[in-house]
Amino acid sequence: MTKLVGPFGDTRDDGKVQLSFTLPVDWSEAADEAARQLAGKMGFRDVQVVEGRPIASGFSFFVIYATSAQAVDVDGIVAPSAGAHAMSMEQIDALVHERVGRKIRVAGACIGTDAHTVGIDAILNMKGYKGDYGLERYHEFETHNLGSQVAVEELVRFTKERRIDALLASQAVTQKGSDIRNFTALSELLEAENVRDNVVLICGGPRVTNLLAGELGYDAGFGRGTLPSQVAAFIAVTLAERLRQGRPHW
Amino acid sequence: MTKLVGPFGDTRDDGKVQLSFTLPVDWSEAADEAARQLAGKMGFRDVQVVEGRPIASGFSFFVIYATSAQAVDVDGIVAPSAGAHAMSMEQIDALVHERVGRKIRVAGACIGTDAHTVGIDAILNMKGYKGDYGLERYHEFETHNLGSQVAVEELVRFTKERRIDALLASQAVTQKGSDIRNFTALSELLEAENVRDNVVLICGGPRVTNLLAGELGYDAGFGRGTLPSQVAAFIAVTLAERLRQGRPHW
Amino acid sequence: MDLRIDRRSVERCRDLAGAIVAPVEAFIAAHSTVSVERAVLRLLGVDGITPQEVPLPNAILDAVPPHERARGVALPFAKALAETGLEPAALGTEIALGRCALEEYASTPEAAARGALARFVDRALGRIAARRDERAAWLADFPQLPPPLLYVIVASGNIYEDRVAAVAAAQAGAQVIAVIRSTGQSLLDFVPFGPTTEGFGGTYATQANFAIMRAALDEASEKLGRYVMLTNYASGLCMPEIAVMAAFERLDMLLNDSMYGILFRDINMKRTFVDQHFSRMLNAYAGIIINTGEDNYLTTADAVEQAPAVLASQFINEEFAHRAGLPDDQIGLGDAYEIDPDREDGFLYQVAQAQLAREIFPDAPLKYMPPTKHMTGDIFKGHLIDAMFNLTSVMTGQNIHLCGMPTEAIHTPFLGDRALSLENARYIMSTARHFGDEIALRPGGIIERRAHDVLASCEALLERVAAMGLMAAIEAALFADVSRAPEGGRGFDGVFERAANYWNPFEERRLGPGRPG
Amino acid sequence: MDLRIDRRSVERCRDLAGAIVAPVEAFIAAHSTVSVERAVLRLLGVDGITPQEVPLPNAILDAVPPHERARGVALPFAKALAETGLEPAALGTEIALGRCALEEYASTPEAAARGALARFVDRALGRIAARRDERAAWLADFPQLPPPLLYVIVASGNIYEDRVAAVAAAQAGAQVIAVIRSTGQSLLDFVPFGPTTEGFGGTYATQANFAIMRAALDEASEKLGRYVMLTNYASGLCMPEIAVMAAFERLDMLLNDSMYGILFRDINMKRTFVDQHFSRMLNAYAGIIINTGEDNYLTTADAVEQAPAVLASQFINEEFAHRAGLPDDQIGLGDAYEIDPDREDGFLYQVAQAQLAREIFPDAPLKYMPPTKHMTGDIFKGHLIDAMFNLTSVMTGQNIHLCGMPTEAIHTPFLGDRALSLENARYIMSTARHFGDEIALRPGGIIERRAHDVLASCEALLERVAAMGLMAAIEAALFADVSRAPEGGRGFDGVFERAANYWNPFEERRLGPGRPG
Ligand code: B12
Ligand code: B12
Ligand SMILES: Cc1ncc(COP(=O)(O)O)c(C=O)c1O
Ligand SMILES: Cc1ncc(COP(=O)(O)O)c(C=O)c1O
Repeated sequence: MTKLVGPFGDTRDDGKVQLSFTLPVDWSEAADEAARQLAGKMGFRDVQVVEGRPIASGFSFFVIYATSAQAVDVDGIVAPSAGAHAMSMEQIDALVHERVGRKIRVAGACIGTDAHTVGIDAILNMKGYKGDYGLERYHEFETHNLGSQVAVEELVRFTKERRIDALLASQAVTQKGSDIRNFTALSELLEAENVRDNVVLICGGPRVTNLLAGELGYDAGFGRGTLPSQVAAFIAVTLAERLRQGRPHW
Repeated sequence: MTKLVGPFGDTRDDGKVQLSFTLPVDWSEAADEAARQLAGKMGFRDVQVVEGRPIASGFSFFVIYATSAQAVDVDGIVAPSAGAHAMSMEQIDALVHERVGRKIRVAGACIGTDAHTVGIDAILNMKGYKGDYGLERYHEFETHNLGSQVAVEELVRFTKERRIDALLASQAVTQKGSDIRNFTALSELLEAENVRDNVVLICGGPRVTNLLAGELGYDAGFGRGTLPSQVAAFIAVTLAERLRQGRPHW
Repeated sequence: MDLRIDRRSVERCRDLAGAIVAPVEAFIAAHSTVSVERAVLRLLGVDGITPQEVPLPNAILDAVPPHERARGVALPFAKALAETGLEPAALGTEIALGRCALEEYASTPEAAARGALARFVDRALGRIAARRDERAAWLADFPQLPPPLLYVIVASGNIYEDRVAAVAAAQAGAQVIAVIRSTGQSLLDFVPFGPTTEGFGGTYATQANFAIMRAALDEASEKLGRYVMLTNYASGLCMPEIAVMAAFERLDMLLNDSMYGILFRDINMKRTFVDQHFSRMLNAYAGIIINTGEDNYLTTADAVEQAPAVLASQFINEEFAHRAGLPDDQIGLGDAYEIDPDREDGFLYQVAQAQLAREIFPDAPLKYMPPTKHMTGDIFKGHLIDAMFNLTSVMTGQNIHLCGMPTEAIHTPFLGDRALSLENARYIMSTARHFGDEIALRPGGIIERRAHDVLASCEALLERVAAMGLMAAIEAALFADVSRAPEGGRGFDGVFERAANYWNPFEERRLGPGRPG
Repeated sequence: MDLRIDRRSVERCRDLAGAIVAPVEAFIAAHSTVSVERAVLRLLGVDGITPQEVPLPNAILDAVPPHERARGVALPFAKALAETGLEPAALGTEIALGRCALEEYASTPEAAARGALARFVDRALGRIAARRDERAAWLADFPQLPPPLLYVIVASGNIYEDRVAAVAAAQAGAQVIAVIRSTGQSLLDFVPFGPTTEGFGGTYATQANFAIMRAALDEASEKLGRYVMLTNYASGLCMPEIAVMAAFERLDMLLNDSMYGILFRDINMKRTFVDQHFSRMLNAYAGIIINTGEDNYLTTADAVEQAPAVLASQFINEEFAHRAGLPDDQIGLGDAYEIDPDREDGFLYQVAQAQLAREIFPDAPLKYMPPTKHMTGDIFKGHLIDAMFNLTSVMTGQNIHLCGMPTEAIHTPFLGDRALSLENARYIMSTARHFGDEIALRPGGIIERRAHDVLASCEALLERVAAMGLMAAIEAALFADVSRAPEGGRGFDGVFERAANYWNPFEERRLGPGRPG
């Protein structure tokens, strides 16, 4: 059973999409027409340039409504959420106590030159996020927040030294792919140091998705709006499962 | 010399485009992913679903930034503006006086069931638009404003009766292509009645472009922001030219 | 906020409105229209269409001999009822199919006829009263959020798509849903029948469509725990009939202006004046809040210049409404945020106008319309203009708040547009919820001076209208720069003088603001 | 608008700030830093890099024997000048290339050294004064539009792309352009050299980049008929050096806070205190308006709770600035619109905070930062939050207005984002231009009470800080919920005690607010 869905304006399957972009040309009626043709080349039909105007010499801005014939099979999309385990702090602590039998050692940091600690702090700090307590508050987690601008070498060293069970890396700056580069550097260094399998490796940040994390070799990825308990649950469940399967660990 | 231009975010040729649309699905991480894949199918790369949220049960709204590889040759685009003749009322009156030698008879209406007269009034009424006087104010135009909701039969009858030189049709409602249908009906009826060549046939409205007008068999089309003097100039110049060429007229 | 307006000037304006409306009311009392008569039939229970798709009320009225029409359709119809013993609906079908001719019963005694009709009149009134009670119960059990009530339109042309859109809007915070009508409907001299799926720029108003939407919104109201209101348009050539349908299907509001059709649809003024009176009488009884259309003045003419005309029209609409029995809390006088966004201090002028209406009509559920005329394809700028409109509304305590759409200049709203628009209103009205309570206006400042000027100019305008008479004033284009002749426009042929013994059983029962006894 | 604040409390806060800053100033007077010394070299005309790409000021300072450093770099450098007869630039190159060693001239008499240096000190001061005069001439010939001055950032990472973006922004109404720095620059203990085209989240601050941008904006200013200001960041480990470069290249403003680097970049507090003093002294002389960074408190901690800390920081920043010789009209104290948009009446709180700063610092060119923390990928909602920010700014008479971007949560601004953002500000500030003048605030209302509470809490906070000392207070996380140790953080190794006979020729000339005589 496939369920193909496409954009919805006011009627099922009308395919209506809004676009806006800047073109590096002076505005004129020909520029409007250029925008229309460009949207046509992008594959849209019924292109309406509803706004076109100069925003600076040599630049024009356009707003377009158009129809797209594209559709996707939503039921065929698997995007397993890493935050699917809905458990309270008490339930998670109990699970760790029962199935792991010791405190889980967690370390988190904002890696590379990224200094955006608010996100990782929201996950780790006592206070937490949106009324959901952070990992420091959990009885069964031993949490290390290494702060901002932490080099991946430093983080891997710490991981080995403290035999960290769950490693959390955060990135907010994404310009020119710097987030991907830093995340990749971390997972590669863990591989190189032969400790990748010892940790539950997690990344996060406003532009992170669980799918992306998978592609980068992480066990999970958490994006905007993540609550600490979702991360805690993922760590607890994953680690308990690994132990049950007798997979290698520190 | 072709000059290919594509969308401009913050760097030449980065191809950055903003999109938004609604999908008829409940929100979930899979819905975000569906939106991402959909934008991919539309031909975009580096698709970032920067916002995805439920807006009602069964509907989610998405904001996306992505890269498009498409570009158009702006210099190759010919979009002749019908409003290109920059003349003052006095100049236009003088041109008519000299080259047409009599008052030009103009009729305008909002056709079909469309009652949006503000646009056509802006062109015809004495008062005009944005400080530019309307055709009624011109000495050399005899202007008939037939108002709103005028059937095309009625308009063609009037045109023949009064031997109208320039016929102006307006449409603001475009839902389900009603504008195109009405404009087409008018030009076809004029053909059928064998009077098409006797008139300078002009259409206008917020979604009209000169190119569209050409496709519909009109002599010119005027869109948003049109000033009366642009229309007056087009009529005067076109009619004078037709008379010079000795083309048939009333 | 207090504008320190001249209260004597306000009183004078009300007196002038009284003087302006009185002669029109005399005209109204002496006339009826085809739509009023068809409304009487609908009230009695006549509905459906002939095989030729002519609505039964039209078919029946057409069957009334012209000389009889001046006495009203009720009497001949009642005579036939008395003789045939049929229910009105069944009788309607018989007549429409030509199996029964009203002339046949011309000799039936009037008393018998009146007697036969009485229970159907009671039934109609009971039916409407029941809807009114239902609404009261809903509102008690599922109270609305505090005003401004967020109001959005649906307009796909297809009632089933509209239903989806309406429920989605309700979930997104809408408290009132309007189903906009198809472009041409107001000029039709009949009401289409059944559910419809084809319309341009809107969806036909039919009783079936009303019912479909009401049912969907009742379900949504229950889920949301707050009553979602439904509204439509009692305007155009079938104003009174729409009012009947709305009363039967528990619509909560109706666009129902005393002059809109005249000015903006070129409907004959005499027709409109008579029709609006009967429909408002019905609305009063049904507990339906009317919305007036002063906002339209601002879309066709300059908003700064038209301000006095807007206020004058509000006074006139109020007076007409009172005369039809509407209490203040059912009179949703209109205004709109239509000043050029590029005008410096335009926001100050808007605040002045909105607050002025608030102070002059303290008990009216003011209807505040969004920016439309100056909206362009720039949806980003448009969203901001809407935000300032939302701010003005919550600051000045408007009641019925039509949410502006960022895509106003482009298309009838998409489902996503409505969500953005509601989010805009919700955000602004929350972040600045009590801002209006926090501030006082500077005496002699721009805002106060503007309000005083508008009131003074309104008084002067009403003086002129009173002096020349309302019909002549409309002809002289004193409202919205539009001129209409007293016998011009559509539907004039449907107006007729009442015979001395004209009979309208509903009018007789004095449908009024009071709940049925 | 008038908040009727307790003026005695304001005075008390100023006194407390004085008491808080005094001991820190004593510390400052007794210390120097590597960056201060490098700034001295730059002032003298040393620039360029070694073949190993080490900036000459760094290379030279590294060449100063540790025990000599405590007397300042000026003396050994002056001795070498006196002996070699070279220009400072040439001498710098010789030293950096190892062709000349400072130790060699240890025995040169101090008087000769000072004498040799004098004309280069004059030259430096003259060069800066010339820039200051140029700015004055520009402003006289090409006056800016009235405040709020619209300020936008460019941040492509490539100075040439930034230049295009800056000129486009100026055309779209921007009056101040900031070139945001690359993510890591503030932690570098040197200033990169030459034009740069590779940065992350920003473009490197280099003197060449400053010059490129200044030239582009001068050209744009001329075409637009109004002077467009340029700004950058005197923060991080090279604060004083950036101030020198900015003074030379006629930047008009600099982000230059007394505590930002400590709290938000984990830079050592002693380093920061010493550096900010010297850089502010320079800014005072160069006529550069400083911008402080209180807005940052609100992005990491709750904006409602942090309000007293913001105000306290403003008092402290003001005090530090005065001590460095900055007049009020060069002290752009910071604040930001960061209250949760979903908080009811949040707008009222924002107005309270903005107006409070306006009343307490009447002569400061207040810098107002846009919403950032609560911006999401919903560019439509974001545009509205920015609109309310714009409204608050124009209502409360803020001066330096950083325009919020609808795409704040997504990417550094696109050219089109900037245009939308400027249009937002222009629209709101025009439509509500004089709204602030029109209104009075209700005594005892939400806004007034909030302002009074914030002031009272600020006074209490300053009391605590004064009691424990500023450095201890920072360690106790009294600001922005962040704790920093007095000897922790980056750059502490670059702080050193001045020897008794420490010499800094520029400090000696008491660079102050006055124009050079
Ligand atoms: C606050 C802020 C700052 C503060 C940071 C203070 C601090 N201590 O963190 C300051 C002012 C210092 C700052 C500086 C800069 N910033 Co900044 N900043 C922001 C801002 C406004 C908010 C970020 C934030 O705190 N969000 C709130 C948190 C709670 O959300 P979050 O990070 O998404 O975290 C959640 C999830 O993503 C997830 N999560 C995050 N990390 C992790 C990790 C794990 C393991 C898990 C499980 C989950 C998880 O959980 C969190 C809770 O739900 C954003 C814009 C925005 N609105 O997003 C810009 C922004 C991120 N900054 C930006 C930039 C460019 C900079 C600067 C480079 C600017 C400059 N040149 O000066 C500097 C560089 C700093 C540096 N070296 O990194 C850009 C990045 C552009 C890009 N996409 O590349 C943004 C998007 C602004 C913009 N549009 O330009 N910034
Ligand atoms: C004012 C207005 C009305 C007024 C019209 C009053 C009147 N007498 O004209 C009233 C309130 C009556 C009205 C009613 C309706 N409206 Co209306 N209305 C508008 C509104 C707000 C402004 C239009 C306007 O006046 N623009 C100003 C003029 C000057 O601009 P313009 O028309 O583009 O004209 C310029 C150029 O286009 C050009 N031009 C125009 N015509 C011509 C002709 C020639 C020959 C030439 C040379 C040039 C020319 O020159 C003009 C000057 O530059 C628009 C939304 C918007 N902001 O655009 C909706 C809008 C046009 N309406 C709309 C709708 C749906 C309706 C209704 C159907 C709603 C309803 N169901 O009740 C009714 C139906 C009326 C009918 N039968 O047509 C939709 C149309 C949707 C679509 N794209 O199909 C719009 C876009 C609103 C919306 N988003 O839903 N409306
Ligand atoms: C008062 C009033 N009635 C009716 C309408 C709807 O128009 P129509 O009568 O054409 O359906 C409007 C439209 O805005 C209105 O303002
Ligand atoms: C006062 C102040 N200085 C400097 C900066 C820039 O940061 P950095 O020092 O990392 O360049 C900011 C950033 O917002 C700031 O507010």
